[in-house]
Amino acid sequence: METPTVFVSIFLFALVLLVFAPIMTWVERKQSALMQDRIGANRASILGFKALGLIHPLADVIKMITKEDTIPTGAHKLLHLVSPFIAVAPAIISFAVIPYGGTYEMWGAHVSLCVADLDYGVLFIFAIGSIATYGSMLAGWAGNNNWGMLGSIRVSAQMISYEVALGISVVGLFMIFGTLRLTEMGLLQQETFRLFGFLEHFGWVAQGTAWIDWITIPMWGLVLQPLPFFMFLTALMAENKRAPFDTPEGESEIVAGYFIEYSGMKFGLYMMGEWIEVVVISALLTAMFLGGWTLPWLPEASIISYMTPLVGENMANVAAMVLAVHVFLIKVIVLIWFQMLIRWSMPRFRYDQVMDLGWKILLPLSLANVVITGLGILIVQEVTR
Amino acid sequence: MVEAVTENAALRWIPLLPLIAAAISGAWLVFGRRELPRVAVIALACGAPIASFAIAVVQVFALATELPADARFYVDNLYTWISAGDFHAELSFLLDPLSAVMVLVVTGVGSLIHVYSVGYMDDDHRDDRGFQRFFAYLNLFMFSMLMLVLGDNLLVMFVGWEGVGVCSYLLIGFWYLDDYNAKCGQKAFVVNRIGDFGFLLGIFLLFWSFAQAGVPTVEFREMAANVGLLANQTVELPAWLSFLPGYPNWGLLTLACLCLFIGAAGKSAQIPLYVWLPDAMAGPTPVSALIHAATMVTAGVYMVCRMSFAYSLAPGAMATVAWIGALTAFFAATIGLAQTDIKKVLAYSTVSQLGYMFLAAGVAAYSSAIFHVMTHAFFKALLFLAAGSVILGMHHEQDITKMGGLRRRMPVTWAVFLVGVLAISGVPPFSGFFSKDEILLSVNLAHGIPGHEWLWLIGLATAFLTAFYMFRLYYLVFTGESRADRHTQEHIHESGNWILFPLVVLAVLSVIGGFFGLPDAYGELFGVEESNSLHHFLQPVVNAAEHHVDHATEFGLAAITTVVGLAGIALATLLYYWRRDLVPKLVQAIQPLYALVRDRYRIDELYDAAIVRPLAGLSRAVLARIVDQGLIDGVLVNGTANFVRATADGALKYLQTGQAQSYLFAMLLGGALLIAWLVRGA
Amino acid sequence: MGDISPFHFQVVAALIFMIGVLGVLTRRNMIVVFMCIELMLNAANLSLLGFSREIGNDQGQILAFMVMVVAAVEVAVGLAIIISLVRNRDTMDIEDVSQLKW
Amino acid sequence: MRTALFWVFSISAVASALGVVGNLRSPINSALSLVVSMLALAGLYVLLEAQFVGLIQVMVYAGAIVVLFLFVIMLLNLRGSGTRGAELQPIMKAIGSLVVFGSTLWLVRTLAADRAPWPDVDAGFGTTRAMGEALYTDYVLSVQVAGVLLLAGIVAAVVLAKKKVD
Repeated sequence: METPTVFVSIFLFALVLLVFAPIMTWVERKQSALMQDRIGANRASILGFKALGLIHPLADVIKMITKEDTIPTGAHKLLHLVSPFIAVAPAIISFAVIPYGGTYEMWGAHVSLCVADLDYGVLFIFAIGSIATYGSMLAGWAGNNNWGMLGSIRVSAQMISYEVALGISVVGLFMIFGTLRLTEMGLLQQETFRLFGFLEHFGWVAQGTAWIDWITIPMWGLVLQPLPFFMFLTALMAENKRAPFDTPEGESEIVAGYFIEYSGMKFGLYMMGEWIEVVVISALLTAMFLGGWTLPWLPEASIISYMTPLVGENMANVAAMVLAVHVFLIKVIVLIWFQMLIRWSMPRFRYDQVMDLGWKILLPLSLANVVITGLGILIVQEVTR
Repeated sequence: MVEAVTENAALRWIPLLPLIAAAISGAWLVFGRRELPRVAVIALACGAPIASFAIAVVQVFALATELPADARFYVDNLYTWISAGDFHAELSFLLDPLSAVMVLVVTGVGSLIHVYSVGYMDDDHRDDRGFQRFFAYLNLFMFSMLMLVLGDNLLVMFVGWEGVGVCSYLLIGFWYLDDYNAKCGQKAFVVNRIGDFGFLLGIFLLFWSFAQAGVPTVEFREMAANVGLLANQTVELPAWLSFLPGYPNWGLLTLACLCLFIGAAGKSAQIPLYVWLPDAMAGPTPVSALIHAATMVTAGVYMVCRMSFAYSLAPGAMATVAWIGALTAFFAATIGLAQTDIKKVLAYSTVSQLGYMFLAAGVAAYSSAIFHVMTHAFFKALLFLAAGSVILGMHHEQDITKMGGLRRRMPVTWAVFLVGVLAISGVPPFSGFFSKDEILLSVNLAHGIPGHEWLWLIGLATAFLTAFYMFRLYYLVFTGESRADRHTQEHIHESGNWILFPLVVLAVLSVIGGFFGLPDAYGELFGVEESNSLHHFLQPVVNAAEHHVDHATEFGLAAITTVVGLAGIALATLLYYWRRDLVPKLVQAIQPLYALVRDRYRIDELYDAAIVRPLAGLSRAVLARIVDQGLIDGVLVNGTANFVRATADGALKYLQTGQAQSYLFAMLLGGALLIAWLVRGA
Repeated sequence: MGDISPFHFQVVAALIFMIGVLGVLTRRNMIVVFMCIELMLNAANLSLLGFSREIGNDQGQILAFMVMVVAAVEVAVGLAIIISLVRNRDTMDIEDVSQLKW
Repeated sequence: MRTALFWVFSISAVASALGVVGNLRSPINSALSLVVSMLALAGLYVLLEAQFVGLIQVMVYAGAIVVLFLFVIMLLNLRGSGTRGAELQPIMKAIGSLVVFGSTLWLVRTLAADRAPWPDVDAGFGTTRAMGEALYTDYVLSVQVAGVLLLAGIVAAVVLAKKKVD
C-alpha cells in the first residue's frame, strides 16, 4: 500500500472513531434514560436548541477541561500523570488492524480500508489489549489511596483472568478460517455454504436438485461458531471493566476504584477509553463474526462487476467502498446498542462471581469448543474428501 | 533354500486368547476385592483354550488341505522384537506339521483338562480365591506352552520355555501353605534352571556360530537352510576335558546339540535331571496331567525334533540322546515297580515314557517320537485324570495299599483307567501299541547308533516292566477287597460329570489314537494306502531316517513286543490278582534290592550329599559371610556411605551457606570458567 | 554509526544478561531478584532469536517460545512461593531465608 | 529505518534493564522498568523477523508476567524496602560479577569474528503460520510437555499460595 493511501485510510478511520467516541456519551445517557423510563440528557442547550441532548457531549468536554486537576500528596507524580494515557492509547492503537472495508482500485491507486493489515492481526489486538491493564493498575497505585489500591488489585486479577478465556474462546474460529489476518477473515465470510448440501453428498436426494442450491447460509463466524461469539463478547466486556463487570470501580464498595484520585480531563480520559473500547469491541466482533464490511449473499466483487458498465470502474469502486463502510458501521452500531442493553440491564457481579465466570465457565467451555471444533473440521474434511 | 511361506494372521490368536483370559482373571485377583463369579471364571478359563483349539483345528485343516506337502508353513509375524545390526529376531509364530500336531495336542488335551479341573477344584477351599488363581495360572501355562510350540525362532521358543517353567513352579506349589509343596516347586524350578542354562548356552553357541558363518539368525527355517555351513566345523576342547571321547576336536554342532539336550533333559526329566518330576506330583492332579504328563515335559522332545536338522549332522549327540533316553526309560520303570503312591507310580511311568520318546528321537525316528508324544498325551492324561477321580473318591488318599475294590464303586473311572492301562502296556489295538511298536522297530533298524541291539533290548525290557507295574497299580486299586478305613469306605463315590466327560473323551482317544499313525504295513492289510498319515504329514519338516523293511520283519518285531507286554501283564495278574500271598515272600527274599528300589535308588540323597550340601556350605561360609556381608555390605555399601558422611560432615557442609546468592555466584564463576576454557584458543 | 549486523543483537543480549546477573547477585529484595532472572531469560531469548535469524533457521524461535512458556510457569510458582514466604516469615529479604544449610 | 529502530530499542532495553537493577526505592519502579525493557525487547524480536515471538513476548511478559509481579507487590503492599545500604550485597559479589561481565564481553568479541551480515530468509520466516506448522508437527511433543508443565504450574501455584503452611 502506497503512502498516500495510508493517509486516506487513517483519515477515514479517525473520522469513524472520533465521531463515535463523543457520541457514545450521548448514546449512553439516552439508552439508560430509555430503559429507566425517564427523559434524559435534555438540559444543555445553545440558545434554546437542545437537539435531543446532542449538545451534552460538548458541555462535558468544556467542563472536564476547565476543572481543577488534583494530585494527591504522596502520589507517584509521573505515574499518576501517564496512567490515563496508557489506558486510552491501546484502545486507539488496536483499531489499526481492524478493516472497515476491502481493497479498492481507483484511478490507479490501491486503497485499503485497513490501516495496518497485519499477518497476526487478532493477536496484535490481544497483545495491545494486555498492555491496557497497566493504565488501570498503575492509576490505583499511583494515587496513594487504599481504595485505589484495592481497585488495582481487582483490575489486574480480572484482566489476567479474562485474557485466558479471551484468547482461547476464538481459537475455534482461527482453526476454521486458518488465518489471523482480519481482512482475510472478512473475505472468507463472504462465502456461503449450502445448508442441505449434505443430503446431496450422501446421495439422499438426487444430484443437482435445485432447492438445495437455493438455500445457502453465509459463512459468518456467528453461524460457524455461535457459542464463542457470546463467550468472546463476554470476555471482551470483562476486559473493558464496564457493568456488569465493573467490580474494579465498584462505587458502592470501593468508592470509585482505581481512578478514585482523578479529576478533570484525566478522569475524562478513562471514560473516553472505555467508550472507545466499546467501539473497538463492536468493530472486532463485526470483523470476526458478523462478516465485517461485507453483505451476506452479495460478494463485493459481484457488486463492482455489476456496476462497472453503468458508472465506470473507478466510480464502481468508490460506490462499493462507500457501501462497505456503511455496512460496517451499521453492524458496529447494532453491536454497540447490544452492549448498552447489557450494561443497563444487568446488576454488577460480585467479585467471586466474576472470577468463577472466567475460570470455571468460560475457560472450560472455550477448551471444549476447541476440541469440538477440531472434531468437526476433521469430520467435514473426511466427508468432503 | 528357505521354503515359501504363507502369512496367516489367525495364528496369533491361538496363544493370545489364553493370555487374555489369564490377564483378566489375574488382574482381577490383584485389583479386585473378591473372586469373580464362578460362572465367569469357568467361562473365561475354559472358553479361551477351547476357542484356541477351535482356531487351531481350522488352521491345521487349512494347512493340510490348502498347501502343497513340501511348503506347509503358516507364519504370523507380529513385530520385530530385537533389531541389532544385521541381527533381527521377529516375534512371529510358525505353524508347520510339527507344531500343528503339538498345537492340537496342547490345546485339545489342555481344553479337556480345563473342563476336568472345574470339577476337581470345585470343592477346594484350602485358600481364599484359589479357584480363580488356579485357572489364571493354568491359562498362563497354556499361553506359554503355545508360545513354545508356535515360536518361529529359538528366542520366542525360549520365552515359552521359561514361561512354562514358571507356571509349573507356580502350580506345583499351588497349595503353598503346606511347606512341602512349596519346596517341591522350588526343586522343580532349580533343576529346570540347570537345564535351561544348558539350553541358553546351546542357543548362544548356535547363534554365535551362525553369525560367524555370515548368517546371524536364530530362526528355525533359516538355520535349517544354512546348517550345512556348520557341518564340518569343530571346536577345540580344553585340556581338562581330555577324558572325553573324541578329544581334542569336537564337532561344533555336536557341542551345540548336547547343550540343547541338557535343556531338554531338564524340561523332560531325563537322567540326570529327572529328580524333580516325581516331586512335582505335589501339585493338584489336573496340573500333573496337563503339565507333568501331557504337554510341558514333552517340550524337550519337541525341541529335539524341531532342531532335527542340527541333530542329524551330529551323530555323537544323537547317540547320547538315544542312550540317555533308553537308560532313563529302564531306570524309571524299575523305580515304578515299588512305589505305593498312585501319582508317584504314574510320574515314574511318565519319566520312563519320555525316555522312550528320546530313544526314538535319538535314532532319528522323529515322527515316531512325536507320535508317541501324542498317544502318550492321550493315555497318560487319561490315567492321571482317572487317578485324580480316584483320589477325590477316596478323600485325598493317594496310597494304593489303602485302596482296592473300587471297580464297583466307581464304574466309569474303572473302565477308563483300564483303557489307559491297556494303552500304555502296548496291547493292540490301543494307541500305545502302535507308537511303542514303531519306536522299537526304528531302534532295531538304527544301524548307525553304536549298540543299537542293546538299546532295543532295553526298550523291550522296559515294555515288560511297564506292563507289569501298570497292571500292579490297576489290580491294587480296583480289584480285591477294600483296605481303606471304615469312614472312608462309606463315602467312596463316583465323580461328577465335569470330571467324567473329559475322561470318556480321552478314553476314546486312547483307543483310536493309534490309527492316526497306523504303520503302512498294517494299512496294507486293510487295503489302505499310506495309512501312516502322521508320518507322511511330518516327514517334510523333520529329517527322519527312512527305512524300508519287509512286512515279515515288521510283524515279527510287533509280535515280540506284544508278547513281552502280555508277559508283563500275566506276571502282574499272577502276583497281584491270583496269588497276592506271594508278594510279601518275594519282597522278603530280595529285601535289600527292594528297599533300594523303593527309595528310588537314593538318588535324591546322593544329590543332596554331593551337590546341594557342599554348595550351600560354600555359599554360607564364603559368599554370604565374606563376600556379601564383608565385601559388599561392609566395604561397598557402608564404606561408601561412611566415607561420604565423613567428608561431608568434616568439610563439605561448610560450603552450604543457605544463601541463594552465594550459590549463584559460584555457579556463575563456574560458567565463566567453562566459557573461558571453551574459547581458550580463539 | 553504520549499518547494523546480527552481531549487534548479541552484544545487546550479553549486556542485558550481565545486568540481570548483577541484579541477582546484588539485590536483596526477592521480587527484584526474580525480575532480574526474567531479564536474564529474555537476554537468552534475544540471543537465540539473533542466531536464528543469522542462520535462517526457525528452531531458535521455537526454543525461545518454549522458554517463554517455562518462564510463565516459573513466575507463577515463584510468586506463589514468595507470597507464602512473606505470609509465614514476614520478610522479603533473600538473606533472611537461609535455613537450608548445615 | 532498521538501524534507527535498533538503536532506539536496544538503548531503551539496556537502559530500562539498568533501571530494574538500579532502582533501589521501590520494587514497583523496578517492575515498570521491566515492562519497558520487555517491550523494547519485543521490538528487537520483530526486527529479527520473529514477529510471532515478539507478539507473544508482549502478551506473556508485558501483559501477564509483569502484571503478576505488580499484583503480588500490591497484594503484599510493599512500598520500598528501607535504606540503600540494606539493599546492596557486599562489594565482593559486585566485583565478581564484573569479572564475569568482562569475560562475557570478551566472549562476544571472540564470537564477533566471521559474522555474515544479513542472510535472506523466505517470506514465511517467523510468521504465525510457520511457527504453528513447526510447533504442531516437528515439535508437537514439546507442546504437549509444555501443556503438562503449565498444568503442574497452575496446581503448584494454587496450592502454594492458598493457605498458611506450618
